[in-house]
Amino acid sequence: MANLNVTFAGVPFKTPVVVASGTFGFGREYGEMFDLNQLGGICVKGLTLHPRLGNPPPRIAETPMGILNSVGLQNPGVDRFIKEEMPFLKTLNTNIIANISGNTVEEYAEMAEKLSDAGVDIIEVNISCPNVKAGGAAFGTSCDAAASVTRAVRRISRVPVMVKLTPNVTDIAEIARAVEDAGADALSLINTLLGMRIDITTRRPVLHNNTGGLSGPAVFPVAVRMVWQVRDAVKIPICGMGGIMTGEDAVEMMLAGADIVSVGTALFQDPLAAIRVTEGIARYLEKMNIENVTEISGKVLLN
Amino acid sequence: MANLNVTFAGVPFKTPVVVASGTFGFGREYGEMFDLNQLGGICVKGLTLHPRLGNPPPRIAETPMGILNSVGLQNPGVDRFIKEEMPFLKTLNTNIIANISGNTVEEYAEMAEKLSDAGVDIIEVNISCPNVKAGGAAFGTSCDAAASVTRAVRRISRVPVMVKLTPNVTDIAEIARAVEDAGADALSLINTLLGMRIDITTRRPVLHNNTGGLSGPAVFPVAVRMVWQVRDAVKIPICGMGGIMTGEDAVEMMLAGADIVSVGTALFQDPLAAIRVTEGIARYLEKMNIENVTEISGKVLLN
Amino acid sequence: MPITTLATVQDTRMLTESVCKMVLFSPELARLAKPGQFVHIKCGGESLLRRPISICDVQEDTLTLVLERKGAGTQYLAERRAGDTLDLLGPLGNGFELPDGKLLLVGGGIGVPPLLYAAKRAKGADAVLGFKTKSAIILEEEFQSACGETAVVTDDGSYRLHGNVTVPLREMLHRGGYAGVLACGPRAMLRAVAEVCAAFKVPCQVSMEERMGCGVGACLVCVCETEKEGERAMSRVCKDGPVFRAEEVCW
Amino acid sequence: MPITTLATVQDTRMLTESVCKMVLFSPELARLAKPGQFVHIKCGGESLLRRPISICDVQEDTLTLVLERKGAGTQYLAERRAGDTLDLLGPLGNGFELPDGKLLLVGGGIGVPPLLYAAKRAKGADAVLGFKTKSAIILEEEFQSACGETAVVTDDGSYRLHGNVTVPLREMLHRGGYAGVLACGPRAMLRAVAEVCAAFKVPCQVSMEERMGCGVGACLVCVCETEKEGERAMSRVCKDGPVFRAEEVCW
Ligand SMILES: Cc1cc2nc3c(=O)[nH]c(=O)nc-3n(C[C@H](O)[C@H](O)[C@H](O)COP(=O)(O)OP(=O)(O)OC[C@H]3O[C@@H](n4cnc5c(N)ncnc54)[C@H](O)[C@@H]3O)c2cc1C
Ligand SMILES: Cc1cc2nc3c(=O)[nH]c(=O)nc-3n(C[C@H](O)[C@H](O)[C@H](O)COP(=O)(O)OP(=O)(O)OC[C@H]3O[C@@H](n4cnc5c(N)ncnc54)[C@H](O)[C@@H]3O)c2cc1C
Ligand SMILES: Cc1cc2nc3c(=O)[nH]c(=O)nc-3n(C[C@H](O)[C@H](O)[C@H](O)COP(=O)(O)O)c2cc1C
Ligand SMILES: Cc1cc2nc3c(=O)[nH]c(=O)nc-3n(C[C@H](O)[C@H](O)[C@H](O)COP(=O)(O)O)c2cc1C
Ligand code: FES
Ligand code: FES
Repeated sequence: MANLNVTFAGVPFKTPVVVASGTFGFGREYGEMFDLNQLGGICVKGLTLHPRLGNPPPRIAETPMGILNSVGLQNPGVDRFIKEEMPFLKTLNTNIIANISGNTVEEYAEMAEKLSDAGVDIIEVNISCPNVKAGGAAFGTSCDAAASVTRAVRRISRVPVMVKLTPNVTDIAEIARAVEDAGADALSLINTLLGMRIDITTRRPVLHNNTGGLSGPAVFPVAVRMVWQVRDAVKIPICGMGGIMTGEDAVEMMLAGADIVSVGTALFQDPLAAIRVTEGIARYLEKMNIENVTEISGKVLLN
Repeated sequence: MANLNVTFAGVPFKTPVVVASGTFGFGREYGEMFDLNQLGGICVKGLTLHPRLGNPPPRIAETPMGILNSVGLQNPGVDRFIKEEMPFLKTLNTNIIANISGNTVEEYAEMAEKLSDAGVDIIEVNISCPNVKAGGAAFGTSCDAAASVTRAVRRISRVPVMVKLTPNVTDIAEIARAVEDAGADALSLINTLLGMRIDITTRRPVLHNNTGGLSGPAVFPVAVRMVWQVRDAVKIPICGMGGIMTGEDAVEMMLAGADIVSVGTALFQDPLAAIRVTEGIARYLEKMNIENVTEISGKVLLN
Repeated sequence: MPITTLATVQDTRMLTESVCKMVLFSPELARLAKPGQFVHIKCGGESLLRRPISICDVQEDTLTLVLERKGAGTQYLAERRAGDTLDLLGPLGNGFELPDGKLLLVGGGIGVPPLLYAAKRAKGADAVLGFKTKSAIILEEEFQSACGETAVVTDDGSYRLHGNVTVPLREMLHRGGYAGVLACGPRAMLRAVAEVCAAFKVPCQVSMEERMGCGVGACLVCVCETEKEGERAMSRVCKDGPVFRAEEVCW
Repeated sequence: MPITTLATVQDTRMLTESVCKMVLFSPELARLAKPGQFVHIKCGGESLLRRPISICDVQEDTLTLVLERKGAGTQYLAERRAGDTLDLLGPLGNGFELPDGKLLLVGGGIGVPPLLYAAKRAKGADAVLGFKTKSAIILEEEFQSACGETAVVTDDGSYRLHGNVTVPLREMLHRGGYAGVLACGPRAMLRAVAEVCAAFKVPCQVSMEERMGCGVGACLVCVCETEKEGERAMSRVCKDGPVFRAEEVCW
């Protein structure tokens, strides 16, 4: 059996497979369907300083091999998360990654302060949510803004800080470098690509929010390319995601440069997708006679 | 029977459906399979000032509901195009759109000069090819560069100038505005999204060029969103493309803001796709009791 | 606790031109399923998302679904034949509460099917079923044998009563004797039913529809705005619903 | 002039564990197809691109294809059964030139099938067929009846001659009497065959493979570098090929 252990931003992961923020809630629901301790980590639903109701429905639309979502960061707020969800999450033997979004740099910092002693293993700084007006992607599309959020969170946080990048930019490597220089311990990418669907009978956008974030297999080749570009640009470790459905996809993402991977949309098709992806990686390593999963990260052979 | 005529940038189109540059060669091959005069227009393979051999193969990879290509602008050069291809194309009763790429602003201008009297109906300025080092996308990702190419071509061209935008940017509306201000008569979008696939057995990228341009249904929701954003930002007409497979898709793109549409990748699945798309649009108009196809452009009802 | 399972299609039949009845062999789901719950079905390799379909009936080892062909997903389902297998995730959702006493079931169109299983499990039930037109009527006989009284209305008056479900609903509530109303159908109908029930002070449960992702309550895409004890919330149709107390829904 | 047509599967059979033979009813294609040409096949709704497969044989109203299960597309094809229909675009490509006189056909692995139709149309042919191992051998009997002499080699010597196709090729060319060599197989084999033929000054045609988009010559994704009268070109495998004169290919 191949060794799936990875140390990522100083945190030991049993497997390189985590579940993506916003697709797994706070873990309870899928916890009824499989043993959460089989996961490398759980990235919880995006948190904000204050509770949010999110956008009105419909919040999802299907696209060719993809989905658009416009949840808009519905969440109970960081305080209730710490009080109501962390006790359960702390009982698990897997890494907990808190995903945070703020309207201002100060909000990000305040959340990082609150979460630092709450028992989470990593803080993921979401500067890439396409579904909220203030904050979110606005921070992710400018090097300066991305760097200042990173700096503020890094200064306060007592756990490793991972910054989540948006694919809706001209040059993702440039943003990655700015975030690395500002002290990020790791990067995650990609968040969703901004998209739109229109119902031609009613002439209305399918999503109440008009636009939404594209995820799923459709974005996979874009995600692989971006992970590869970012791998080339920075030294800090990368959590790669975007359309991973199988162990083969995960291996491809790792060859491109990811140290660990996240599985999101795939869960909607198969609730056990993250486990199947983990098994698929292990099978690949065995077939190729590779002992440690860490040996494949970034090992694409360019033409 | 609904009226499919559209006047686009001053040029009359029999139907709003044209075939996308690079997917239709110079028309001869598909001309063996159907009557080219059924098309609204033919956008020919991207031309450069001098002949180009393009990139080594493999130049195509399949992705979930998409393809990556890295042809790299293989073409005989603008002079041979005018000499060898235009005589045939001029015999057709459909609009001919010449797609041009340059290494410098001067090259774009020189090509526009040569093409202005060659009998083409529109010049499409490609500032968005992801598969070449010099030129191409470099011009399409900066407002200044995009504007200066547009200005140079507009000054010289004696036919309408349509500028083709790349989706690989943070803010496509900003580029669209810059190009409109610089005098473009029309816009076309989207070109391909940069992507990558890796063969996990050989560890090599599937494409010899390592990365390539993503097209096909996978990108459709991104294309619809961008057409909608650009429609909101400029007054000049838009040729919408990216993943259109059916008449319904074309209608959706037009509701988002396209005046005419282009069909590319769909041809690889069905050589008659452009005709089927045209028929599908007509069927929709009849079903909805709409007399002129021009009535639906930009008529999405926002939520 | 939801499970994923492969169920074998035992039988399919078109009830109308576009509505298909499908019997699936799945002992586990048949054992677990409660009225008002649904299954989330994978529709081949071309649709990324599963499709939610209510459980219409349960019999020993089988589940009956009744579904309307609308887009690609339900088209795929309607094309399945005996012997094919389907990948189901379920049973999902809270289902109806079945209080002691006689219930009044109000269904509209493709919202009718889940009420059949409720009728069978209830301690007595009457039904009001509404359809667009005569050719759209489904399951009438099944309700007639499961219920005391079954009123059928059509929008165009092409069969039985003319008009909408609230007419017989009012009459029957007026007569009285119902412990509650369970309703499933288009949103506008549910709202109207809720208003009538409120006027008659009869507890009403409504089964809501929303586009879904995960189906299990994790992704928050399927929400319905609710208000309970003064607190507004975006409740999950797949997990907190699909059945809600009518008075808690923000219409 | 290529056409798109729906062909009905008449018969399928596995020739080895992973190679499938398929007979398709398609009178138009059977009439049009020449040896060395191929068809571009739609592989269900999940694969956007068609898959190129050589025409292995033509008989009255049917086309025979022999294909190896590799990825999703060929897997889909191998799962078709009699009565299913396939969407074909073809016949595509230039095909082999068949000069007057006896030909020597050299095939490797899954490159063997298209040579069968050439053998049948040629004015006399011998064949050299190479396979990895005994269990991978296909179409041996068919070649034996269509050709004068059929030499079979296996990489591992598990059947007939041990080694690679160039060994019998050299011997047979040494004996002489061939108007030309037609070869199809892995690139490395084609190159070796081309070298041997050049040494013997026998004209050699090779059938090349490349990933394809349109299949008809319009998209320029399927190129092979060639040189003709000093001019280098990126020739289209789908339209200018798949068959090229060996000396024109830039190996
Ligand atoms: C809890 C619940 C129970 C249901 N029970 C039944 C039933 O018993 N019988 C029946 O015929 N239908 C039922 N529906 C509606 C059914 O789910 C939709 O008709 C179906 O998802 C449409 O899929 P499609 O691919 O045919 O249509 P498309 O329009 O192509 O679907 C596109 C996307 O929108 C979603 N969608 C479209 N319409 C609806 C809708 N009305 N509700 C939810 N999602 C939708 C689809 O799931 C898919 O993700 C139920 C819906 C819910 C929420
Ligand atoms: C002119 C020509 C004739 C051919 N004739 C035959 C034949 O008679 N029998 C047979 O078994 N195979 C033949 N092949 C190879 C066959 O086309 C590929 O094995 C097949 O396309 C693989 O598809 P897949 O979905 O199974 O594999 P995947 O690897 O999943 O395919 C992914 C993509 O790569 C392309 N691809 C992968 N391998 C090849 C390849 N070797 N050549 C071209 N494209 C490839 C596919 O078409 C698809 O677009 C021929 C190829 C060409 C170019
Ligand atoms: C329904 C849904 C909700 C999401 N919510 C969040 C979120 O709250 N915070 C965040 O950083 N990303 C969020 N994402 C993005 C995912 O974490 C992930 O980056 C993206 O979906 C790409 O991965 P996938 O294709 O595997 O889903 C969400 C995605 C989906 C589909
Ligand atoms: C094989 C191929 C070659 C292309 N070559 C060109 C080109 O030369 N010039 C250009 O402007 N766009 C080129 N494109 C982009 C298309 O014109 C179009 O913008 C894109 O493919 C999106 O549309 P589609 O999804 O309908 O294919 C090419 C696309 C493909 C698939
Ligand atoms: S569908 Fe995911 S929470 Fe309801
Ligand atoms: S596949 Fe398009 S040119 Fe050959």
